[in-house]
Amino acid sequence: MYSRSKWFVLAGLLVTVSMILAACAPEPVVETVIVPGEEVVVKETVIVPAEVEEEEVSAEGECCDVYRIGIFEDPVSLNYWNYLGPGSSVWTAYVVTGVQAALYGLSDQRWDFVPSLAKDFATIEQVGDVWTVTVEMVDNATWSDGEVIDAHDVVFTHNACSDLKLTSNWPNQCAPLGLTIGAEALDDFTVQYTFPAEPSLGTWQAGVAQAPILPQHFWADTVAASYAFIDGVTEPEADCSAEDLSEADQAACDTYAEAYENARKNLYEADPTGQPSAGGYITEKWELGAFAQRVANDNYYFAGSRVVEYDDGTWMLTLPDGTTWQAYGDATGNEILNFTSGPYAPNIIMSIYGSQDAAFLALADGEVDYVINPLGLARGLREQAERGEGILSYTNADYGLFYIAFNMREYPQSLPGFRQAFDIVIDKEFVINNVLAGVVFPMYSTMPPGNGFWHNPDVPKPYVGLSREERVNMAVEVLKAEGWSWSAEPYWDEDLVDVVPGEGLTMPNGELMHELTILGPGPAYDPIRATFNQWISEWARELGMPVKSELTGFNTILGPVFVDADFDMYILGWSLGNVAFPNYYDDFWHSRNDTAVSGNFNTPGLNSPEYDALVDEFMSTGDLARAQELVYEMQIMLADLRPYIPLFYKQVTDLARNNLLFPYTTVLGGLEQAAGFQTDAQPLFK
Amino acid sequence: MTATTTPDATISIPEVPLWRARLLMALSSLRSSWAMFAENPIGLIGLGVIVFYGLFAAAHPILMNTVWDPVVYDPVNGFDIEIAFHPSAPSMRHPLGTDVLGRDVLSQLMFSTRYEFALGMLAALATSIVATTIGAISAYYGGVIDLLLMRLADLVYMMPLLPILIVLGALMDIGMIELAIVLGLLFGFGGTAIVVKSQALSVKVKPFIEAARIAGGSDFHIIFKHMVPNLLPISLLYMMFTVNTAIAYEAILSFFGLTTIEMSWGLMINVTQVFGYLLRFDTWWLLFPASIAITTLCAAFYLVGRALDEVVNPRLRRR
Amino acid sequence: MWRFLGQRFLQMVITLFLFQAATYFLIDAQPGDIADLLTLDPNIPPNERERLRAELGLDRPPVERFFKYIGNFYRGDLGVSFQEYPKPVIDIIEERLPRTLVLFLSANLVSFWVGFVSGKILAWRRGGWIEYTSTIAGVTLYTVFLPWFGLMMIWLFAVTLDLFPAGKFLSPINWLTAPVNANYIFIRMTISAFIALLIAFIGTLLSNRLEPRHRLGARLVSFIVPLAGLVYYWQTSEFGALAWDITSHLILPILTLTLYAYAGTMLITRTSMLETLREDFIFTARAKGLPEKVVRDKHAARTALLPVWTGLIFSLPAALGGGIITETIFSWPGIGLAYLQAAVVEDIPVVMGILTIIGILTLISHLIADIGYAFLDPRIRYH
Amino acid sequence: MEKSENVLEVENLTMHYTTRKGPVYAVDNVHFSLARGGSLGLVGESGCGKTSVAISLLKLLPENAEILGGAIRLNGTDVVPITETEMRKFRWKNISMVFQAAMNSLNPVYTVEDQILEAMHQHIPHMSEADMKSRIEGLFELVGLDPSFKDQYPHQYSGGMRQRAVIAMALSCDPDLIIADEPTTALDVIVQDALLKQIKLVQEKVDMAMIYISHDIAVIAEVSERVGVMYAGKMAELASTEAIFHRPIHPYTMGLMSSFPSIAGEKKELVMLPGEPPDLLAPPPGCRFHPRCPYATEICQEEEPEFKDHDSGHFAACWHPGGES
Repeated sequence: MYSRSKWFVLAGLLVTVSMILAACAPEPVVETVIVPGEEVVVKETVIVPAEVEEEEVSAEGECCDVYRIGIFEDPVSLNYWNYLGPGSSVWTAYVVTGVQAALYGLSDQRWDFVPSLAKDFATIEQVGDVWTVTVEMVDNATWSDGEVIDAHDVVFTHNACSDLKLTSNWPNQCAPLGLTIGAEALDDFTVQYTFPAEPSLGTWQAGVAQAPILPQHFWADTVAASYAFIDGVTEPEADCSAEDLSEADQAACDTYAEAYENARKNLYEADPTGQPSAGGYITEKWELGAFAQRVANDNYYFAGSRVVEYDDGTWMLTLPDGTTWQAYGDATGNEILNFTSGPYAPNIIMSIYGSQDAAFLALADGEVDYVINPLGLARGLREQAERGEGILSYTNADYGLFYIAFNMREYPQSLPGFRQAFDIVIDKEFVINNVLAGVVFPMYSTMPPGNGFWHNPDVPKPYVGLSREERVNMAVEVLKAEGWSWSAEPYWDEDLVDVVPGEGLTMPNGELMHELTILGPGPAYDPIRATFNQWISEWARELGMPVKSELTGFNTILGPVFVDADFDMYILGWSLGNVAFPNYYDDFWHSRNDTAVSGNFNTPGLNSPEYDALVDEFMSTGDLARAQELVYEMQIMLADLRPYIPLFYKQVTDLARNNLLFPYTTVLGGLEQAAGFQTDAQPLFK
Repeated sequence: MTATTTPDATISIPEVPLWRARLLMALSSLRSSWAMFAENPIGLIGLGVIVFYGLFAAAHPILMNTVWDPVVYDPVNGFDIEIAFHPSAPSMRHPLGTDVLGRDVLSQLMFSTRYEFALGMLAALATSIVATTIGAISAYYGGVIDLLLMRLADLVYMMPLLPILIVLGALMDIGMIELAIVLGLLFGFGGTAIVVKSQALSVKVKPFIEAARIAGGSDFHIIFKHMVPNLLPISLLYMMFTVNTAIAYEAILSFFGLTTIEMSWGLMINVTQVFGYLLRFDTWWLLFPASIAITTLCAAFYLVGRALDEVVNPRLRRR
Repeated sequence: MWRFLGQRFLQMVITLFLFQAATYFLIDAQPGDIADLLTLDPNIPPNERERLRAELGLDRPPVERFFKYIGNFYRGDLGVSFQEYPKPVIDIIEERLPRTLVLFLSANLVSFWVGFVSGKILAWRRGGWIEYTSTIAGVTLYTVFLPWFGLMMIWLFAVTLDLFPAGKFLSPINWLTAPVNANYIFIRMTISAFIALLIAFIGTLLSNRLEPRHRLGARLVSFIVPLAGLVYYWQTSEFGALAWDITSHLILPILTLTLYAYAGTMLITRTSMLETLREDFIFTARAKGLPEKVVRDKHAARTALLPVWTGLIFSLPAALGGGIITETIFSWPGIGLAYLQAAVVEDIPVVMGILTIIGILTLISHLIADIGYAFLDPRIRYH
Repeated sequence: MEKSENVLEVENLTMHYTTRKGPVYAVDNVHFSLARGGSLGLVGESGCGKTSVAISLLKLLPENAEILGGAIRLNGTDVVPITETEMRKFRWKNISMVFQAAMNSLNPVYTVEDQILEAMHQHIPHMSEADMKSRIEGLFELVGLDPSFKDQYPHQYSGGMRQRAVIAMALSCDPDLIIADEPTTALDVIVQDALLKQIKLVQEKVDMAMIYISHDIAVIAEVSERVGVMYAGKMAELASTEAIFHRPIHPYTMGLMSSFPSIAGEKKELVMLPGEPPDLLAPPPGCRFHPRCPYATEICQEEEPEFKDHDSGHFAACWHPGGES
């Protein structure tokens, strides 16, 4: 007993002493540099290191020249087939990235469409009623095991994807928009694709051209085994999606579905141990729950190649043998990017931490060099890390959209005035700057401003800067014009300096307005959206609208919104994915994708023929400039139709130790979106 | 004297109404129980802490209506615009500082207290009702009913509580009422029912039960009028343990972000975590007050439970 | 004995079935399913969602699915994870279970031993402020908000004093060239520790047969020899460094859990001891002129052990559940962490699988409790 | 150690319990002695201090009890001032005890043999294990138990067997004195009788002194040579059994005698003692029996009577011995 009480005294003393120490610790000098980027608001915080001590930099990693990255979850699987199939997760992506090869890719930072293993842009020809795309490949690229990457690998992967009807993300790789696309190896290094319709941005550039290529010599047996499952299985004549099938038809459909299911499962389950890589690193080891180890690929085709970009848009690649490829400009103006490809570190360890807190604690301790953080860095962690020595923070705009959506199938959400009144009274700037202390940024267009190429800077922002009085008055006007009326109109009381809420609001159809609910994540899941939700319903109530916030779990929102399309309003956010080709304009607002009709993602049920026409053209055009115009137009149209009212976008802050040199740090969505954050980053070892 | 006056005569005897007799008896047994309880300083400490939190909770609405400006001090929507940076350290204006979203921590702490009490009491009440009913019925009828109910109790007792709550929290909206009911059912059907039943068995063989049966009382009447009141002490004891467990589970679920309670101690810590202040000990006021409140209130109920145990359970009484 | 075991086994199977049914339908009754979550990607067409649902068997009626599930369960198939499709749930459990078991068995053994010893000493010297403060301290530890307590431990021992790693169960840097994986080491560690414990236990039992004056020495030997053997085995093993790496990561979570669980054992022991001390045979033992220590340890504590033992065994599965918190705080990739992650994304097969495992462990520990009780208490014999 | 004639001499023994309401003098100035091989019965109402005397003799006092004064000489050694460790050597070796609730005085988790062995290991360490075991068998036979029962657990014994086992245990270290505190209370009459006979037999065989405590004067009469009557923590009367039964001096003893049916079957008027035993927290002044005493006079209320010899070894503390005024 005595010793125990002594222990408590000791602990108490320690607590006190360390609190005093913590309180007295000197804070390092923080300097914020604003880098003027292309449309992208980027703040780069550079910490002037206060005499970086030698041992600080070397930390533990010196022994093996290891580039140590912190992640939060295990990959689902190292099997690339599974990764693009049901096993997709961002964490898997980090661990398997580079395993696959591709004919084309996107340029660093600017996301331009550029060749990877293709020698040049492809030629597109119309032959009769089909279109062919012929791609010539480089002939000296090899897999990590020394085998050449050739056209047969390309065709093998494409066929496996389409023949086995691979699921999840695969269809976009071999059959975008449901097209049947053929692939054929004309010779060892020439591939020809056959399209049933004119290739568009969505089907070619953002689709098949960037499809992964996997090594035939490694996967041939597995894929052959999968083919065996569907050998001789023919598609039933009956329409399997029909409601009432005859017993025979049902059996046929089941057999058919089962055969393909088994074929796919065989592929997804296959053991990827030893699979060769085409990228800078090969995934060598995966200790579940602890770490994944990647080792440098000596046969990496782009090792030592130089990438240069100019501010006129030029992208230039020089391979180690001196071959140069250039596009999008004449190489005039300033170099905005110039780096040489790695891999630099012989090993990468991706250390798996159970939580953000643990990972950043490890970063502060020097246990890892960099923490991949797709979830966004919490404020407290950032502040803390910025105070730590030897840590740099990089802030970038996020490619995401947080919004409030209206169920336009229901009255009165279907009324434009109603939605406009909401748009008017929602004072995003107030919530963001005053309540949330600027942790997020107000958003006006459905395209995040960070995506410079597609973002339309001219989307009108008519309500910015209005006072609360002006907002209420304007909203009242708009509603009145549409036929709404009050028994007691809301008004601004000068003496109270507050709004006197309206009462007895009658809708244009003469009925009293009924209660509406705004579904949204609770403060436990996302305090920012919860705060917005509460403010919005408060403002709506000031107008006399009986609106209430329902803060609930994410899973509870899913059902009414994405399955039953039975809700009034909701607040959620999207992570938008494809930077180069924003096909979400089709998914989210095209009338054919109405959730209530097709179970797709047009949750508000927007049904506008004008808008549909724009989207259709956008999806089928192969002309980038035209596509940009269309997206500009769609943004303006959506700002007027208001199926969503965009609320805010976030910024991603990445933290890394200052012994890590990234090829570039300005990138939409954060550092982990930079293609080269593994291969091209240089850890500076002692 | 005529025959009609006879009944009046018997009634006119000044007799204490039954309820008053019961009340008096209850009071006197309460007094002696209290004397026994008061012998135990541990129980008194626990009770003191509970009373403190009770006052703490009661003070919140008073403060909100007098000293505190609701715009600044509202526990859920408040925001102190005067302070440039949140979370701000404890100051005269905010004795326990403000949280990441600029809300007063003390106000949140006080506001949550009443919910913790309500949750604990509700869960305890549910447990008590369920357990007493099940225990009494099982003991009274015996046989197949007893067997079925007790197997069921064993099964529920086997349920790993926290994992079940976590999966329920993940799958559905769990607010305070739902949590109280789930906990009440799981506790009530499980361990508590088993304990109450064993007590009920000893009550069942008491002569007054037999007397009531001979007098022709219905089963319902006997169970609820005669057995249940005698099971209340043990039930009350287990209520105390339910209260502390309920509060602890709420805190853990809220900490994982699995409840939809608008403000609670667990949620305060959850917000701290979401904003990345969990491992930052320089902003201790975001983590410590709520954690200490959970710990002390749970401990207090547990201490009272233990002290009551000594009152209710004669084996433990000191000589 | 065999007949008893047979009956118990049958009972256990039935109870397990009921338990599975209860949890299955409880979870099934909840809205939404994984297919909604998985397909929350505009790139995945809606018919894909239906297809996925069919592939995962979610389109069948619940009762049918349940019986299929039970059927598969007895064939050793717990289904495949939704989230890590098509990874079998049993594989996930196999990977995670050793880590959780190592953590919890060691924490529980240590806390049981420490709690029992300190509880009995407290009860022996009851009265006064020591009793009150230690009871209050014990209760506070017992009801402490575990996440906070874990953080305090991290802060004190990992951050401030920098004695132990703050989280995870190994340091990757030490494992880059390791020819084996961590579970291999875990299992070897568990087995070797178990053998050492067994030797110590048998040694203790044997030492009881010796003359009293030799007992203490024999007991010391029976503890030191296996311990030295254990150290020697790992010292000379090529995996010694790896085992040490894991051990150093084990210390902090074990310490936390031990302190947390210890209070419970301490409080039960104390109550049980106080009851036992009133028994007449304690008075007899004293009257026999036995030294106080013998009266306390041999007579009081041995008899007081009975309820404590039951308490320990019953608390094991609960500890496994409570492990969710510890594993989260310490980034310990065990069953608890897997469970929490699976529950949040509604990976029902994994949730069900882990619940079933917890159920089985509960049943087994009840059985062990009963058998152990029979050994501890001669009044109980199973026929 | 030279053996004195008396195995036990108790002089002015005073012991009290500290309670929150004040001290309770459970044993107050008690004085008696016991010759080697002799037997003494202590009798009195419950709460009169019989058991307190017993536990004082063994110095097995609860935490709140304390011996305030007097001497307890075991074989001539005063054990009152000695330490606990030294006292331990006396227990069982010199003075052993058979308890009130013998049913529960065996530990349920050890075999009976183990529990006897344990005491022997403690006190006669030089004896070999085999000798000990054969001694136990002998003791079992002595108390009328089948020796084959020795390695069974207490719960496998019947009540009477358990009591015999406890007696065997008490005899195991060959003590000079055994205190038997209500050893037969919980048993049925037939077993009681058999056991009493056995005890008497054993006592004669092994030649040891015995203190027999009971509220049942009939039992006492059967087994003891001398009888001490206790009242409210004090020894009221102490004399040979014969004298106590036929010539009681103290009015309390007189009352006590008449409240039990005579064994001899003589027709005597059964007189119940009026009143309640006194509250030991606030004992009445003077003679503690005076509020219930039919012969009480003024002096009884004021002054405490001396415990003195009235007739060659017939001690009593009374102002009005034999009811004389």
